[in-house]
Amino acid sequence: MMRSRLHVPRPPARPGEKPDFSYVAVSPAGTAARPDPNAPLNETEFLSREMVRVLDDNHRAVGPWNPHLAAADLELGLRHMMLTRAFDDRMHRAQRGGKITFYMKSTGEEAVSVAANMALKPSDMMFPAYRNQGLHISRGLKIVDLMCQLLSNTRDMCKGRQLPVMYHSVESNLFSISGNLATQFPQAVGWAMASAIKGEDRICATWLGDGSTAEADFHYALLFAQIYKAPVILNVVNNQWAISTFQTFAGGEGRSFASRGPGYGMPGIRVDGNDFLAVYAVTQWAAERARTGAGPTLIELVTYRAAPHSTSDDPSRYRPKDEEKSWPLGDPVARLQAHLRSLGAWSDEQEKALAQECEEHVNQAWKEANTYGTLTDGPQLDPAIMFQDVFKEETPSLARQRMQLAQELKERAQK
Amino acid sequence: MMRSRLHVPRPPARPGEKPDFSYVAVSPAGTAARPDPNAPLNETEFLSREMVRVLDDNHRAVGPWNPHLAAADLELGLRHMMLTRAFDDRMHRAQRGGKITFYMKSTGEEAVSVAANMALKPSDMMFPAYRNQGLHISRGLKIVDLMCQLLSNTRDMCKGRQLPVMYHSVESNLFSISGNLATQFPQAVGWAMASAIKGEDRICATWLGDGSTAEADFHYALLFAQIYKAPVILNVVNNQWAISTFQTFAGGEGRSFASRGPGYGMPGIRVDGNDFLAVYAVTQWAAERARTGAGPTLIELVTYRAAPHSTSDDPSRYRPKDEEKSWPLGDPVARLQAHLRSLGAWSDEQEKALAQECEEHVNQAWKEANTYGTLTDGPQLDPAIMFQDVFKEETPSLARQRMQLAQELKERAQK
Amino acid sequence: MTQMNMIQALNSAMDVMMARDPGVVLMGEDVGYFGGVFRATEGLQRKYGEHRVLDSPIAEGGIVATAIGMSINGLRPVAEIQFADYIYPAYDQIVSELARIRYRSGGDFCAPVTIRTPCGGGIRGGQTHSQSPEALFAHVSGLKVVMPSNPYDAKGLLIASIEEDDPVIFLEPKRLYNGPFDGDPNKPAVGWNSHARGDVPEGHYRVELGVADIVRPGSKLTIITYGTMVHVCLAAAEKAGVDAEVIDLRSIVPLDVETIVNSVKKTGRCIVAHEATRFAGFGAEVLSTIQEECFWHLEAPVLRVAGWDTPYPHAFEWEYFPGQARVIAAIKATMEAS
Amino acid sequence: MTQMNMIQALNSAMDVMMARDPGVVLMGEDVGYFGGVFRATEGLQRKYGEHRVLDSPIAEGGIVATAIGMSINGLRPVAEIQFADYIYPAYDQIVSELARIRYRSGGDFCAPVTIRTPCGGGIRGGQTHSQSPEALFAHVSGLKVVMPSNPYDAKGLLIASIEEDDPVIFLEPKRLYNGPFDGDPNKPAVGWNSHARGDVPEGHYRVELGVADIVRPGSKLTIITYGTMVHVCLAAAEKAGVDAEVIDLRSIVPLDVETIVNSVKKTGRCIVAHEATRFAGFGAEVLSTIQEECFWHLEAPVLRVAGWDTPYPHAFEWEYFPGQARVIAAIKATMEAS
Ligand SMILES: Cc1ncc(C[n+]2csc(CCOP(=O)(O)OP(=O)(O)O)c2C)c(N)n1
Ligand SMILES: Cc1ncc(C[n+]2csc(CCOP(=O)(O)OP(=O)(O)O)c2C)c(N)n1
Ligand SMILES: [Mg+2]
Ligand SMILES: [Mg+2]
Repeated sequence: MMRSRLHVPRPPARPGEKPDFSYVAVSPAGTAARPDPNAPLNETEFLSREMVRVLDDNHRAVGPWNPHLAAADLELGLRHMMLTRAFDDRMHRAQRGGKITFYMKSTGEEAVSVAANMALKPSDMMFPAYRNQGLHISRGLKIVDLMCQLLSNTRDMCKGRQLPVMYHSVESNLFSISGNLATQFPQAVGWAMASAIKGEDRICATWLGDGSTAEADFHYALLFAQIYKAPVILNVVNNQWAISTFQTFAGGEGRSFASRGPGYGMPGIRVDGNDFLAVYAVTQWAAERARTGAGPTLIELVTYRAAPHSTSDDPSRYRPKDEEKSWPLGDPVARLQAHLRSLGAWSDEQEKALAQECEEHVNQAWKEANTYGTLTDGPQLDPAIMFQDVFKEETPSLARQRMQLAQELKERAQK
Repeated sequence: MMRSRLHVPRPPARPGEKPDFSYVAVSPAGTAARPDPNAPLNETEFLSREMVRVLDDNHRAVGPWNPHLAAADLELGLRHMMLTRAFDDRMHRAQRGGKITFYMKSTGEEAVSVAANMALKPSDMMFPAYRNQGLHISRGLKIVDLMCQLLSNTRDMCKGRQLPVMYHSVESNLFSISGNLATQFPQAVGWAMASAIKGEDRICATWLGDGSTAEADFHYALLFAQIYKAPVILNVVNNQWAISTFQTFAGGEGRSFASRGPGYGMPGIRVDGNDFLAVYAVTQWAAERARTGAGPTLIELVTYRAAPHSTSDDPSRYRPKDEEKSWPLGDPVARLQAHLRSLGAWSDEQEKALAQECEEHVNQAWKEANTYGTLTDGPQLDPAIMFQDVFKEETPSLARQRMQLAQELKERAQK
Repeated sequence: MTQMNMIQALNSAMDVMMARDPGVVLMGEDVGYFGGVFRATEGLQRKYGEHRVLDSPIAEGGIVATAIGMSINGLRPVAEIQFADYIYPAYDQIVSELARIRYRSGGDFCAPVTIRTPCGGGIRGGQTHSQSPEALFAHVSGLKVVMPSNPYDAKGLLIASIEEDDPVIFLEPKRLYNGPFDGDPNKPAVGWNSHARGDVPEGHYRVELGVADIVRPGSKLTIITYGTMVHVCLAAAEKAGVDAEVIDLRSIVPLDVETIVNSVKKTGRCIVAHEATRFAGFGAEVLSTIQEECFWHLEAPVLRVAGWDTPYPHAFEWEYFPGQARVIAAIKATMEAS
Repeated sequence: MTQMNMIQALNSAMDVMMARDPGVVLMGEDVGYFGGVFRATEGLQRKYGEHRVLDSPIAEGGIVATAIGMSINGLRPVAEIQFADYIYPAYDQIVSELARIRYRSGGDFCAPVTIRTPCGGGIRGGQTHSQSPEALFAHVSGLKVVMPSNPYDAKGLLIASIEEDDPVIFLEPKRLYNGPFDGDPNKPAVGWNSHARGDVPEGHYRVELGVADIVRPGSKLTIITYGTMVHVCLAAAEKAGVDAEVIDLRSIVPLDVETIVNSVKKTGRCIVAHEATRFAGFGAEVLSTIQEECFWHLEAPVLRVAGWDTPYPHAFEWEYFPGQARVIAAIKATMEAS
């Protein structure tokens, strides 16, 4: 097939080659203008090509998108990011040690979740993807509760049914995560449409990965959101990779993912996803649009998946080792630390203390979570729970199957 | 629910109201520049907002998109358009008279198909929608063969299986039409990808309606086409209506459908779909892109569905009567006639003669088609044919069902 | 009581529910201003406004996905898919999401969405306007599946479905919209006005899901069916002159096993009839249940009467459709078997 | 002959076919450079180039749609869907298009597409990495559906599927990729190297679609199954000490009715076992066929052994999975029934 004229996109570098991030168009911090959130589309369109950045090379906040957050807020954001990272590291190790069956880290992408949450109200609804644990942590879910889900134990909010990381929380307005990519995107739009229909002020935000934008649900979401001007924020987390395939295989080669927005009639903003302040600022901008009835906003968060896709993955098979060290947008945690330091609001001691606090918090929670059981040890969920919640009420035929299983297990135990 | 803040798009006019086409942004003929087909996306992007038009108000061909077609070619195009219209009218009446079960006219949209076909090679492949009969006619399918399909008779190319209008032709490179909207769009992309993989020069074109762009398949098509730079032409026939819903319900309110193209990284061109020369010219431009490996092009053909959606439809229930009379882009047949006249290449006598010729052609074909049977009269297909082509070879269980039916019919006949 | 055809009964069900519950919203292609291609939502947008009766883009997957989202936010959406043949673009959202949101969230979230869609043949719709896809939903845990056969049931079942906190796939045999149809396309069409089940209360009432209806009592043979085939089987039983008990399932999920089993234990002979393709159709589940539960009572093999294992062809609609002749042949075979 | 596990056998089938036919192209998520998340396409992009082994966007519907288009243009695409649980976004293109292109075009067009996808549980995949959706394809006229249970069959069936001019849904029980699995998760895993069907010819050979395999002859009871359950049933039959005939269907469509019927007529007793949800599962079709064809030979009701009518839960994988205990209970019930 030497004659093929098909264009096959490639990543800039494969294992053994030198990492090359020259394709990432990085605007200098502070240069992108900040149009009015209600400005006509033509006046916001440049945002889909430039990159909104607030933190400059000296870690100072500059330009019109600077959200002017108080140091205490920045510290809180840092705390949530560091806690997320400590949690990720501990759980990754727990999987490696065989304690949980599966895990997915968000390392390097913590700002995407934590800063966005901080720019929204607790009453706003969220439809997360599986790599948004920063949302759950910054919304105040207890680490031990997250761990119980990972362990499928007696306190698992999912009653042992979901793969690890598929959390939810009714109280914290976090919808149940799906194993099927992108399905949450149009659901979030429907949620937001309902909010508008009821005349309520609550808005909605949702997230998916660069790779997931290829699914039909991404298209449905943009389409319905724009037609009905739903109060929703649509976030694309472009971490450059979808398992082994590079973002060009989702159509990121020619144009940014943000530019899909204007194609459908809504603003698309490209933002430095590792810049806590920039993520905060664009989320705030989009939230204002949603709350004032101006409609949806598509945000592309440019970041890098520093970790393996999941514990089942080995990225050294498909991308250069240490590629993340060349990533031009750095690390969100280190950058926020440096910013706080540049404000004089942060010291090495504070940083060490916070790191230790996070680690202890996580270790403490892990110990507690284990007391509620693991898949193999300790207290166990009653298998009869398997037949609950298929429907609101158990049907006669499910009741029969439940009893059949009980008999099976009784005999199994007798052996 | 008075509090609802949901935005609900509306058509400009409903029955009893005055038609209002002020929303249609019409560029004067000849004003849109014609960039090189291989120009970078930024330099073609304006084409998604302006409107390519060649025929001016005096019916002369003007501007850089003028394809300078010979009068003989124009006459041929007119002939195919007039034949299509005569065919449509006759078949619509045939349905009204109970001779066929269903029909869909393309009245007012003939240029969309006929001009595009003329700008492509016979060896190029086409994946049409159900309102592209101009393609079949201008590709030289026999009218009588189309009618046999409509009649589901003994010469029906579909062997009685498809609803009327779902034609196909292997020899003429016209793929089988689906009742399921939009499915042909990504299939056409796959066809074009295969052409590239095989290193062949044949390109592919496909069509769907404004309403159908809402389907997932529209998204898949744009995505795959751009990722692999498939040699394909993606045509959106924006005839303003999808049964009773106005094009704003497919997202046409803020931006043109053409603007989806640049969002995905490919050029999108808005063209006067009732201007034979303009349709020809943009198709030629897109074909050049495809043949030179520059990739796909999205074309939005701005036109108006002058007829009911189908014979099952009554548009007076949802749009002003005679709305088409206010349509700012006129009628494609009348405009090409006027252009030919302005060239001194057409007379009233010729027009009358051609109209009569078309009518006779259609009437003649209709008579012949009826001799091959109708759903109720004359020669009939053997019902056993129902069990063919489920698989390449009949399975034992299908053979058994075929025999069971034969028995059933034997008994039915004996009564 | 008022005379209603099935369309009017469905319309009345939605009207009643919209009046009672401000959370009930309708959405679908052409359902708003136009009132739906089969007119099921006629007048409702005028009455309840554009914000509760939404015209949707032609994107079945988007319709179901946004309906799910609405339901999570406390609404009770009723989505129309214009033809059951066009429900597949929404299949992922139905099977992977709608059906399992309650389960996967440990009961914390639920998605009370009703999906209405016209199904079945008999209107010369060809292979893309005639399908009966109930089996493709019945196999998916977490979905309820309903198919009424008359206006009274249609309204009562639709009200019950909208009130359900579980998702419901509500299949409407379109050939029955305007009148009962006994399978003979050459007979003059009759309307619902002469049929007992065309008498429909104007207000609120429920027909519970999971309860089959014995539409003809009998002692020698059980015929289990639903949808259009109820009327075909009744006519066939009459013609065959057999003392047959005809059961209209009404609900496919949950299935009323008790009514089925009681009847077959009594009669010892059984036919299962549906319009859908036979192979791996829902008839197989009914037959299997009977075989498992009534084996020792069976005096003859249970037979299936169904559409052929082909698409539904335009020209051969009445050769494909499992009409009276096919049912009568099965009745004879079952009664004569020994 | 070489020792191969199932992944290697599948890889070899694709390798053989790509070498023989330049029209064979592979596509799917992560199948190219990476070689697939289960490594089934490992090395093939290196060998045949980026233009015949295509990494695809994460868009199952787009993958199948473009594969259809390619097949219309003379190629023979083999598309991988990463998990069967993720095939539903492609359901419309499969059911409405792929299955019916030959039919609707009167035989003028055909779409020889093979869709490979890993199915079944046993790898702690939870409710979205464990499904067995064969029934959802079996009911659709125009699709062939295959599920191998060992490396030898996997390769021969995949080659036959790629060579078919009809579309094939090729389901791969992922728990069998690395070795046979008898249903006991606590036993040490065994590889295919000690199994007779791990001996696989290196070159081209076919295992014909529609031909079941009697993997254990017997006279007192027939067990009909496929996929992972073949090994579970073999072990259960052994443990139960019953002279059971075990039939591995291999093809779900076309179904080898003859082999089934002959066996049941001989034994008079039968169990049908699969991993998928029981309700309206494919077991119902098999059971129904047996009941219709072998009624007078049956000495006991045919019983179904299957997954429960719930999603496949992460924590209760081994309570959901129809393991040996469930099969043995059915064997006992069947043998004791009278
Ligand atoms: C519908 C569907 N198809 C395929 C998969 C398998 N899968 C899980 S994650 C993944 C990659 C997603 O990449 P991206 O959207 O970029 O998110 P990231 O992992 O980078 O955060 C794939 C293919 C799935 N879960 N669902
Ligand atoms: C998947 C699918 N959904 C719904 C329909 C029913 N339907 C047939 S035509 C039509 C309107 C299409 O409008 P548009 O795409 O604008 O094409 P036009 O009729 O205007 O040419 C609809 C909703 C269908 N055929 N297929
Ligand atoms: Mg990614
Ligand atoms: Mg239209």
